[in-house]
Amino acid sequence: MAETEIITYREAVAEGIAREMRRDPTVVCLGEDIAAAEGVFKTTVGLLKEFGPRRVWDTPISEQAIVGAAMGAAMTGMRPVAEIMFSDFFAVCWDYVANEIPKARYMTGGQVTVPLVLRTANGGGLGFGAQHSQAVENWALTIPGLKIVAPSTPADVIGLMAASIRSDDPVIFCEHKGLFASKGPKPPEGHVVELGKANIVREGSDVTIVALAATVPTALTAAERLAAEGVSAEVIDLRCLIPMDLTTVLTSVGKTSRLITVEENPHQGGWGATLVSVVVDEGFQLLDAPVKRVASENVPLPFADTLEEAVIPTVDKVVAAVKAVVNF
Amino acid sequence: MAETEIITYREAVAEGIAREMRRDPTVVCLGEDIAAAEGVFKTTVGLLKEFGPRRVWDTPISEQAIVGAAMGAAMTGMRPVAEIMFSDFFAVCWDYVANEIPKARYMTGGQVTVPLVLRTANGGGLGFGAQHSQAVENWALTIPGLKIVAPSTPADVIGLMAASIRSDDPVIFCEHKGLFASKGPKPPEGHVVELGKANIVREGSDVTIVALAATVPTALTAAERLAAEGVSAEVIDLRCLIPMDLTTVLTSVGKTSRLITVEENPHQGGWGATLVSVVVDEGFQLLDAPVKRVASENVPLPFADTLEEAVIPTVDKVVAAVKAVVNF
Amino acid sequence: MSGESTELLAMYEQMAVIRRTEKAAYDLFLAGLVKGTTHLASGHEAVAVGASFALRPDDYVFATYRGHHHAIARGATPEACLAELMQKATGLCKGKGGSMHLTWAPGNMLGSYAIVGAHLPIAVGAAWSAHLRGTSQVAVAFFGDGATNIGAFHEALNLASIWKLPVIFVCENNFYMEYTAIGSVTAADHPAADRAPAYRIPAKIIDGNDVIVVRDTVAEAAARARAGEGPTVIEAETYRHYGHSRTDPAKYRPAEEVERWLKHDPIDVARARLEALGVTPETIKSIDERADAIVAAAIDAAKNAPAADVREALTDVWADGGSAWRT
Amino acid sequence: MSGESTELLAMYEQMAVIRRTEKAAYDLFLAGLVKGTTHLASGHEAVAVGASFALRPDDYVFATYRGHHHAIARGATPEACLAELMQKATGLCKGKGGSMHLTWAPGNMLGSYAIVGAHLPIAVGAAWSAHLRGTSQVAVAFFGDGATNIGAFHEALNLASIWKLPVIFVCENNFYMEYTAIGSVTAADHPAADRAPAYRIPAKIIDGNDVIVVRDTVAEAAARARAGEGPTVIEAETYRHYGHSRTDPAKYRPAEEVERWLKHDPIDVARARLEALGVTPETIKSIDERADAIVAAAIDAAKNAPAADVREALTDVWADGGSAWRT
Ligand SMILES: Cc1ncc(C[n+]2csc(CCOP(=O)(O)OP(=O)(O)O)c2C)c(N)n1
Ligand SMILES: Cc1ncc(C[n+]2csc(CCOP(=O)(O)OP(=O)(O)O)c2C)c(N)n1
Ligand SMILES: [Mg+2]
Ligand SMILES: [Mg+2]
Repeated sequence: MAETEIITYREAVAEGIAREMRRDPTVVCLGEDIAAAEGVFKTTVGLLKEFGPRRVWDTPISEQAIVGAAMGAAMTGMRPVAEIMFSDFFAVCWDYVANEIPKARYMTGGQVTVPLVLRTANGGGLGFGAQHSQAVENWALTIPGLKIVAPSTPADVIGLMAASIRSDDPVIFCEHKGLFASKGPKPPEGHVVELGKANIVREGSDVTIVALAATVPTALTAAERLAAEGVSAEVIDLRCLIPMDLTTVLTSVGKTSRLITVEENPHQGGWGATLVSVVVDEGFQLLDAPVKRVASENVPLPFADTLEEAVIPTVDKVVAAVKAVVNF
Repeated sequence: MAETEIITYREAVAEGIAREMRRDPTVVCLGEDIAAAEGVFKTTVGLLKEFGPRRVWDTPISEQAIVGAAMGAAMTGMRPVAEIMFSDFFAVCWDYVANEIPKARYMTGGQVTVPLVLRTANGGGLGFGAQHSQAVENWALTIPGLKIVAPSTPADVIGLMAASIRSDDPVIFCEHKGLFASKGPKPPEGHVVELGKANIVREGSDVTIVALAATVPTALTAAERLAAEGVSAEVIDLRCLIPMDLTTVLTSVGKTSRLITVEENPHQGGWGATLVSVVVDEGFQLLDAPVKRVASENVPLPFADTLEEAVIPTVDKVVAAVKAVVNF
Repeated sequence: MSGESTELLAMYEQMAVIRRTEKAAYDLFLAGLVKGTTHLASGHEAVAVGASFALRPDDYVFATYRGHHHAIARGATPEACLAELMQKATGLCKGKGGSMHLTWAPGNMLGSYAIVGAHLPIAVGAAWSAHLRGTSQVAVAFFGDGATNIGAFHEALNLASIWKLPVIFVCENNFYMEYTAIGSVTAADHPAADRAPAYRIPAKIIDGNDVIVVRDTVAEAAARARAGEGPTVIEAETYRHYGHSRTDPAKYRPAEEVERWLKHDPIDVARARLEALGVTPETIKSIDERADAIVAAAIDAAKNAPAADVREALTDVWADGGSAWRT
Repeated sequence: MSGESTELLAMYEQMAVIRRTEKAAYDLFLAGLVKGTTHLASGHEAVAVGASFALRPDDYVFATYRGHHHAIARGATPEACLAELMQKATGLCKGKGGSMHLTWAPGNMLGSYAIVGAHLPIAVGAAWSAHLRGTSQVAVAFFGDGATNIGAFHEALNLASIWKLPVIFVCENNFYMEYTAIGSVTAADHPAADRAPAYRIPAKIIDGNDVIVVRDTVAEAAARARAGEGPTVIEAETYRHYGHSRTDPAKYRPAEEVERWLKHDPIDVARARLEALGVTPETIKSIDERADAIVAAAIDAAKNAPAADVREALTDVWADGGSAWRT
């Protein structure tokens, strides 16, 4: 049965794109090595074969041209899905992400829309070093006008990809490198996950743990360990940074009175900070303990596994943080 | 007398650079229109004349080359001071700011240092629209490995410029466009303000207001208005985002039990979020009320004055936020 | 009148309207009614108008912060442009864009971009889209000489060339960036045209102050583009009559050079051509007067229009019209 | 032996050491002892070694993520390189950089950069610094064919040219980016050399697999640079023996092409030249054996070295050695 078919997160990316390309002829893909080579992470497997070279385009190493062209196409009737191979490379086309795409609609008083998706392999944990391992969803968070999506399961990859491609707003779609090999059920055709709806992936009563992308499994493992020690953690998969589902978070904190965020971003400027700042404003009276953020250390990402592990969030760090607030 | 001489913030920039150029022959400047034209904001007046074309260089419109060249020079014995005309343009050279300059030392295990200053005209309030008005110190905050400086007075411009140019670490130096015309005492020769030392610009007991650059005068005006209504606000000029002087902030909150941040950054991903998240972790018990962030709205910056004012922090908004937490 | 005279007269009128609109913008800036900044295109009129007359209404145009002339040439009214500069609700962008971001989507004038060079790849994308949709539309990017030294220029030209896209890169070479001469920072005599061969793109250097030359050159490039032959670079030499922005007196330009260019005013060039075609001074005068009237009325209307609606500060971020960032 | 034979023999030895180090890296990767990723330079040895022999020890070298050969050519030991790949405390960068970021500051090999094209402006900056300090040092940026389509390439070449800086741009053209042929996405036959004229920079296309040709071409460019005559572009044609990275089998390359290039192995070319100069097969064999021994010892030493110190995770952000972000 379709419902029980298992698919990898990696395969889900290509599947999610393919489903939308079948539905909508204006969806086109472009990026480096995405067509003939089917993506360096094999996340575009089958697309060239199914849709041909007029819909799947290999580009030169010209990220500004890739993203700029996607923008121009989006303004004129297409729905481009552009790949930025590693999210670190957003830095070489940041002007488009920060200054052009998110501002075009506003600056023109609503005259133009920019319906595009910028997909990227995001995050660390694979020993790719400082320039190929960053989790940069927080860069995008500094820029009003972008929707920011970061799925944690194959089903969400497909459902959120559908919503992202159908969105008339620009979407930054972060595919986590550390999750590519992970598996899960393949959702049925037509599966769409609305942007801005967090997912309570585990219910609990003592503490709320908010996680995103690769930190979701980390948080879930921590929650299991904590359960064994009698601590009941509720785990929220935020799914999107923008729109940020603060209703779900505040409701959960209303129940647990304690909050932990688990972010791969560096602590300085990480997304959890924004979330926490809203909770301590609007939900101040709900809180019974300090709020802790388990984030990456404020250093570039080191190459060696042991060092990288010392820098990014781990199950141990989440468990320790939860214990600190639960025992407060 | 030197002590009572008055100088504009704009003049202080050139003065601060000139003082260091006199001290240290390895200090060189580069940027667009900085030499012969003396800067589009007139912040490099007199430099070409005093130091000549081997130390003050006009460049093409090539921000990647400007900042990349500054980095290469910094790695090889010089102390470049590069100008990025408007801070929005960091987006076109973001790779250098995010991926190269701040990571070089770490990735090489300490083999190289990158002592440079990237100066820029930052911030809004002047009706320059969405691509020339952003306060982007929070972009830099997402990147470990950068010191981030944003002075609010002419004396601090000079003192922090000295510390920045002498720093062996890379510094992002944000000169606020809205402050260029403001005036203050010219500090004596040799004036240096250590990086990472916040300044308590007004003492108070009811609430701590943390501000930066152009939001410092906003906060001070609000504090005056509040004083008239019997509310005693302590105003902290953070001066630097990195190093962030959390000792001063936490000490102040220990006294006032209430905290407000005033940021020009958009609320999503603004610097105040990081600061607040530390306070609600380490200073949770100090707080008697919700923490509020007066930040820019999460929209691009509009052109029209009235709209821009609706988007960025104002005295009214600060007063309202303070009242809300004081009356909590 | 011949067809050519009629068209030239229409171009002349548009140039006259632009010239007067720019003058109005300048005066209103001095009067404190236009705020922020402006980058006036007086002197550049022939580039916008000549190109516009060579294009189809559904072709795409992308301009820089110095883009008033392109907005008007593509059909935006002087009134809506001035209203935008004056922060009025009736402005082209409701007062949210300002001088640097004039946009007139009904004329497929898809924006004025204030980050130098940024719109070149965007125009390439519009051309790619036209190619994909099979519409035979063309995209034109107008940019300054200074933009030829930024990375986006390089990436855009290469991509346009390898994909053979229907895009025309029109450099308005006015010999200066802000206050610095382009020659002093560029390793090429003709910053755009001399680089085109590096991308296998044909290039022409033309008198950007002769509206007929501009029209014909753009028409030829558009024909190539529509025939699937790919991009063209046009370097149109021109000169700005005002300084770079606001009230810059442009002291960095040699007096002799300024004088020479003022003598080669695109409006004078067009007038001379009209006269050569036998159009009478009276006819031209009547056009001048009509332009005067149009712009005078535009100034009045813009002045009297309601101020930008402050509630608009929180609209138009998303396609749903709003700006909600949370749920 | 003649001076030329002696030097060629020394170059041969260095190439042999690099080849064996790359083989070791590959084997150790398969064995799970090298993690993350590697981009091996087998086949590119002549570019690094030829250039290095043409340069002064105080000249600056900047490389890409495919940079093992440049580190070794500038004096980093195979042991320190392999130790870095194996995440050892004795690694060139203490295990913090990895394969993509090999750096050997004592040899002024100032880094391997993993963002394509990023180091070109940085090398220009080092050359600017040399010029300012009056040291007559030269900076060399090695980069791939794929880097010629990114904006930083354009900006770097223009700046280097207008400031007449002592920088040499050496393109290691191996005809492929990752898995895509450079020709399919580049509007130039010779992606670096054909663009050089757009910046008024002289260019040479050379056999990058002939170490003597590389040495002589770089020597000439360095002499020009030191004489204040500015930058040079050198496009060195070469070929990688492995795939792009890790265990990529490089199936996208035609078998005939691979075969042709493997027959034009830079080590074979050097050996043939040595033999032509009268160097005996025995002498060459002894060099091969020495290279074997050096790399075997390096592998051993690297394997036995202590693992990277986890405390190093929080050092080296700031010049004071630490990573404190708050006061
Ligand atoms: C990336 C970037 N760098 C710098 C600027 C500031 N700036 C605005 S206009 C300008 C000069 C542009 O010159 P040119 O391209 O010749 O156009 P012109 O103004 O002459 O029409 C500069 C440097 C900018 N807007 N964007
Ligand atoms: C800006 C940027 N875009 C994409 C990549 C991913 N990437 C790494 S190597 C590579 C191919 C580079 O090809 P080339 O310059 O020819 O060098 P080679 O690997 O052949 O030595 C790509 C696309 C990158 N590292 N940086
Ligand atoms: Mg110009
Ligand atoms: Mg290559």
